[in-house]
Amino acid sequence: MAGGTEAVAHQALEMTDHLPVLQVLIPFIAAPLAVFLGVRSLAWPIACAGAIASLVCSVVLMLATLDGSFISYHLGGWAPPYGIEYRVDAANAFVLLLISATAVVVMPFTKASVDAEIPKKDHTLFYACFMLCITGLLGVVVTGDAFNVFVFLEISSLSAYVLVSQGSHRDRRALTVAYDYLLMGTIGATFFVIGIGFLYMATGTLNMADIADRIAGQGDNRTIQAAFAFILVGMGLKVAIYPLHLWLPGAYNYAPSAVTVLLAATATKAAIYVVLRFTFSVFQPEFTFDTNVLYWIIIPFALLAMFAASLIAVFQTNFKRMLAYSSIAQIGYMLLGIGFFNLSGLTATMVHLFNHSITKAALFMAVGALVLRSGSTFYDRIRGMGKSMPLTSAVVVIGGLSLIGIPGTAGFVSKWMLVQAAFELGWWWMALLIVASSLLAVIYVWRVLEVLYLGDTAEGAQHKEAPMMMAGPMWVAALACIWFGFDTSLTLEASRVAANGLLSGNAGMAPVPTTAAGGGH
Amino acid sequence: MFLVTLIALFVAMALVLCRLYTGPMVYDRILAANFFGTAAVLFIAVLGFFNGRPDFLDIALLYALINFVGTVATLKFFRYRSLGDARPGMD
Amino acid sequence: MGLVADILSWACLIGGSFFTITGALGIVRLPDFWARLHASGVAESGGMILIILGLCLQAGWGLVTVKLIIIGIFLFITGPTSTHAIANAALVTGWRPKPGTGIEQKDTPPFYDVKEPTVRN
Amino acid sequence: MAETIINVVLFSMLVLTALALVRMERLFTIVMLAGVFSLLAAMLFVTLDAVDVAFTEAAVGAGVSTVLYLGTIALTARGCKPSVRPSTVPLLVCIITGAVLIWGTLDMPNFGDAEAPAEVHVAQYYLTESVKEIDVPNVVTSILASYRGFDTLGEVAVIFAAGVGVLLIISRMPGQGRRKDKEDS
Amino acid sequence: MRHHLILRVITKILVGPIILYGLYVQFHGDFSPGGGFQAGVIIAVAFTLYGIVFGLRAVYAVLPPWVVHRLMALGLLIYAGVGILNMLSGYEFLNYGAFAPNHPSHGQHLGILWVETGVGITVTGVMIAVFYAFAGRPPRMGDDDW
Amino acid sequence: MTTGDNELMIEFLLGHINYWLFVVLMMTGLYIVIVRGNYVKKIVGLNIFQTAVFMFYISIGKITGGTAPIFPTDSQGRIRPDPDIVYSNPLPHVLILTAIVVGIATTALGLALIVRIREEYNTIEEDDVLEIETKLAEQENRIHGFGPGGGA
Repeated sequence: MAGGTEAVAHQALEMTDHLPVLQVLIPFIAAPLAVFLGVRSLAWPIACAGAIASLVCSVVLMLATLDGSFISYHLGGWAPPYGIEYRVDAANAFVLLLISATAVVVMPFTKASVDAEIPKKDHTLFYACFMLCITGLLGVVVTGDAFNVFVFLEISSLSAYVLVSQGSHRDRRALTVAYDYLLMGTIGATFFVIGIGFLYMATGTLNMADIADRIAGQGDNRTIQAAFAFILVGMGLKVAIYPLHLWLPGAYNYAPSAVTVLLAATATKAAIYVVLRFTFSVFQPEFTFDTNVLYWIIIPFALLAMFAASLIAVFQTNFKRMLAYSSIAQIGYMLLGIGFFNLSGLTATMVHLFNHSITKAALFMAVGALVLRSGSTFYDRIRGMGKSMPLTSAVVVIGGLSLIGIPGTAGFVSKWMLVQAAFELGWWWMALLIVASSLLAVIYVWRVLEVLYLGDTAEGAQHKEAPMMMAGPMWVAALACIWFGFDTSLTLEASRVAANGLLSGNAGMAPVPTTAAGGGH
Repeated sequence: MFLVTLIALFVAMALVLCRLYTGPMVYDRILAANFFGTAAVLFIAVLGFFNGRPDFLDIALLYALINFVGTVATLKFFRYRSLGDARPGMD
Repeated sequence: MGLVADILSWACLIGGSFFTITGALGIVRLPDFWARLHASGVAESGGMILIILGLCLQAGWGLVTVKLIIIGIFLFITGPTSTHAIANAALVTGWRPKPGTGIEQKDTPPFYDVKEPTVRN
Repeated sequence: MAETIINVVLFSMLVLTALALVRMERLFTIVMLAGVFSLLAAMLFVTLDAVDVAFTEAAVGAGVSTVLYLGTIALTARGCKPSVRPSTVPLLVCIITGAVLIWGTLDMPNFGDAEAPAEVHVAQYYLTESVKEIDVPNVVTSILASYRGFDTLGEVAVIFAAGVGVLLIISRMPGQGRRKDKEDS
Repeated sequence: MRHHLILRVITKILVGPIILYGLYVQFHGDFSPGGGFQAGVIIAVAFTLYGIVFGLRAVYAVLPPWVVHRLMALGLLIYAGVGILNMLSGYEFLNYGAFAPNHPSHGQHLGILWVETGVGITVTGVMIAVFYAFAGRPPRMGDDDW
Repeated sequence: MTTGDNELMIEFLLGHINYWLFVVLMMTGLYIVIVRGNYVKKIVGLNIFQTAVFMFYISIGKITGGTAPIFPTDSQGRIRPDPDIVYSNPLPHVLILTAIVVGIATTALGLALIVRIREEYNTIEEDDVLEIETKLAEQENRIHGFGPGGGA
């Protein structure tokens, strides 16, 4: 066993063995370091350095896990299930890459938007919170311990509440939406904790792989089923599954632009990853209970989200709020992929996780630039800005097309996968529904484009193009949308490996790691 | 014997809770809460002996401390309407 | 030690329990705030000291007794201080015990929960 | 048996306090009852052998929270409006959630069962091996700081995040705060 | 609280012992209930008491806000720093065995001590900072709201 | 039903009544959170909800006849294990210590937000705030055109 007597003959670890923990640790340390130094001009460089280092780690991890193997890291040197384990397989590595890459891309944008929206005095603390939020999301994704998920989820959620409330410098409603977000997020987290308590009661362990092992032997156990329900609802609150989405539009709308970008691109994605992980790796529906239950619970909610949220988005007059509702709708697609419960469906979910993330990052950054120049995101305030801000508006066009799923953009790839998955099941009507909801997307995207390009410029408006610090990251994200629309090898490959790992249930979380970085255990 | 004391403390706590629920004056409630705190300290102390692990008296000590600070904070709250510096003209 | 200490400690514990219950009864049954204050003050100190003393006798010499004594001293200081603080706060906000009747009177009771018609925010 | 009685009595007090809380309208009373609630909870933790948790709950629930609540009330308002909203839907939500929870408890092992899965697997390892591996009498400390030390690091980060957050939200003086204050007095 | 002579005297008497008790809880946590978090709260409570009775200005003189902010971060850095030290000597993050390779349980003791110190410092800092933030804000309630 | 069944039933009831009482407490807390319009009271309800969950966790770890998981030591501070003593499960205690800390962090943040809300809206009642926000949204709708879901 770990520690104890064998530690005398401890085999020294290389720095590369520490990658899973460094991934989380570097941005983690950036936060207190910035506060401790207390120098305002250093806060952003520190945060930037943390994000970049984290990205490097995640790229290496992704490359290491693309062959379907996984890396296990024993924190504190205690072998799981006694200690906390970090376990990286293709699925987490993919989401890790997504989060850290988004963090790096939005960093310059954050600098520009924070300078404009947050009082100077608060910058150090703001960046500390920003880094804590990213740390929490990375920690949620990388860990293989059920309770550790809760702890890091709360790190990211608490800092997210604070970050959202910082929108109060522009609009006081940021405070009440932050409060609602806090209330619902905490209820969700508490539900999640109840679920983990039930799981612990039934299995006596907290390590996910170990739980999966022990659940498989239990068969029909009401405690485990209740645990699944609570974890699903708790996470559903964080994901903003349609009827539980109430916090999301307000939070996205009133948060500072940089925060909206971060939340939209990463926070819900990490939560969806947790749902995936628990549904497939921990509970393994085919062992625990009838998979039909999944069909009948998840698919209706997914469809509801796709149509209801899209419909609401169509009628919005506020660009940012429209995008928020569209996010809820897109979460519906991801859920649909989970509900299909086959390889293509899960691959579609994973790809859409990535594609939607970059699409929304580009769009929300564009919104941030529009806010910077026009002061508001209402359609009548941004009318005609396609002429004065061509770069930004072009990003909106690309992002919008990707949102609809026009061939040649990233959004097309994931929707195509989803339709394919539907056909594999023989549900051609489902494919029709997917196309139908995409038509709704056409409408709401068209409304924005119409306003931007065809409307007259608002009277007296003297708009300049967005500053480079904003336009640069925006274009990186927009080009990524196009790039991943044509070159699908990386995303599809990674997603397929990830989905395979998830679907193979117990095999994906086998107790014996292939590449152990745990010393001589 | 410890059980008798525990029961007595329980009865006392229950009675005090009645006062806490009914009021009527705010100060009645503070008084009841304060008394309840003291009873809780004694309860923990006696419970340690009852269970044969009397070395957990730290908790009782902490209760006593917290109870005192809580009461002082309450006093300050009512007397000066703020936990920080008293407002000018209030002293 | 032995039997004598045991008997003494039991006596202390029973006495302490008696005082505590009496105080609690007083808090519930006495007619007005100042009388309740009195009941609580007496019971808090008297009951507390006796129970702690009884426990000390049970524990014999050691760290436990030292801790008990510390708790006793602490409660002995803070209990009356708290009572004083409460009384003072009540007095300062305008409550006065009326001599003779034992029932306080004030035209506009500021802190009644039940009688206040509307709660403003 | 005595333990069961103590548990049940503490429970009934807890439930009574919670129910009393539902209908209270003066914030100060609510805060005080919340303090009493956590004091009772802490006593229950002691009877359930969780002394460390009792210690923390007393410090946090009865101490820190009370001071924070008082600070908030001093800055906001003293009472709350009686609720006028319909309470059927919330009641229904609560009842459904509670029903699922109770349904889930039906397959649980009995309270205090030493053979329950929760007691025999990982926990048993901690109780038997921590003497050798860590050699600290308080098993809770050894798990907290070493076996699950990373959770504790996360916990400290949460607290740090809360500190940073509170500073971000309310440490800056509101523009006209001081001036208005002078007008008041 | 200029008029509360009794409270002022009692507070002056008690603050020292409370901090002492906090340190006891901090460093005796291996043997009895308690540890960094509880100790941090107790020490913060001592300062809170002092602040409540003597006013914020008095407690600022003892512990200025900027020191408190540094404390918040310092504790976290100490905790993470322990883990990084372990990493640098070729062990896993937070494997305290690295402190005494030949006698792991000694290393564990040392590690737990430092880690708990970190927790205590951060918690003290945060609790005091939060108290400062709440108490330092001028109340904006009119008198008729009372 | 035989007497054996009856005994089992009673054992089952006694063994589960604890859990059910926790559920009652949890739901009381949740009810306060959902139904009450006062922001501070919502936070209090949230605390009760969480505390009830903590109690549930701790009760998972309790073993009948067990004692707190702290080993006895001799005068030198060395551990003297006693095989006769049964210790309760320490793991839920650790988890709940963490959860309590998370709970107080959330409470502090929520209260700070309430202070700011009161400064901006001059009320801490959700209904009043909603009213103000509905007015704001209507105003915006008048200026910028209609959008459903606007406001809150």
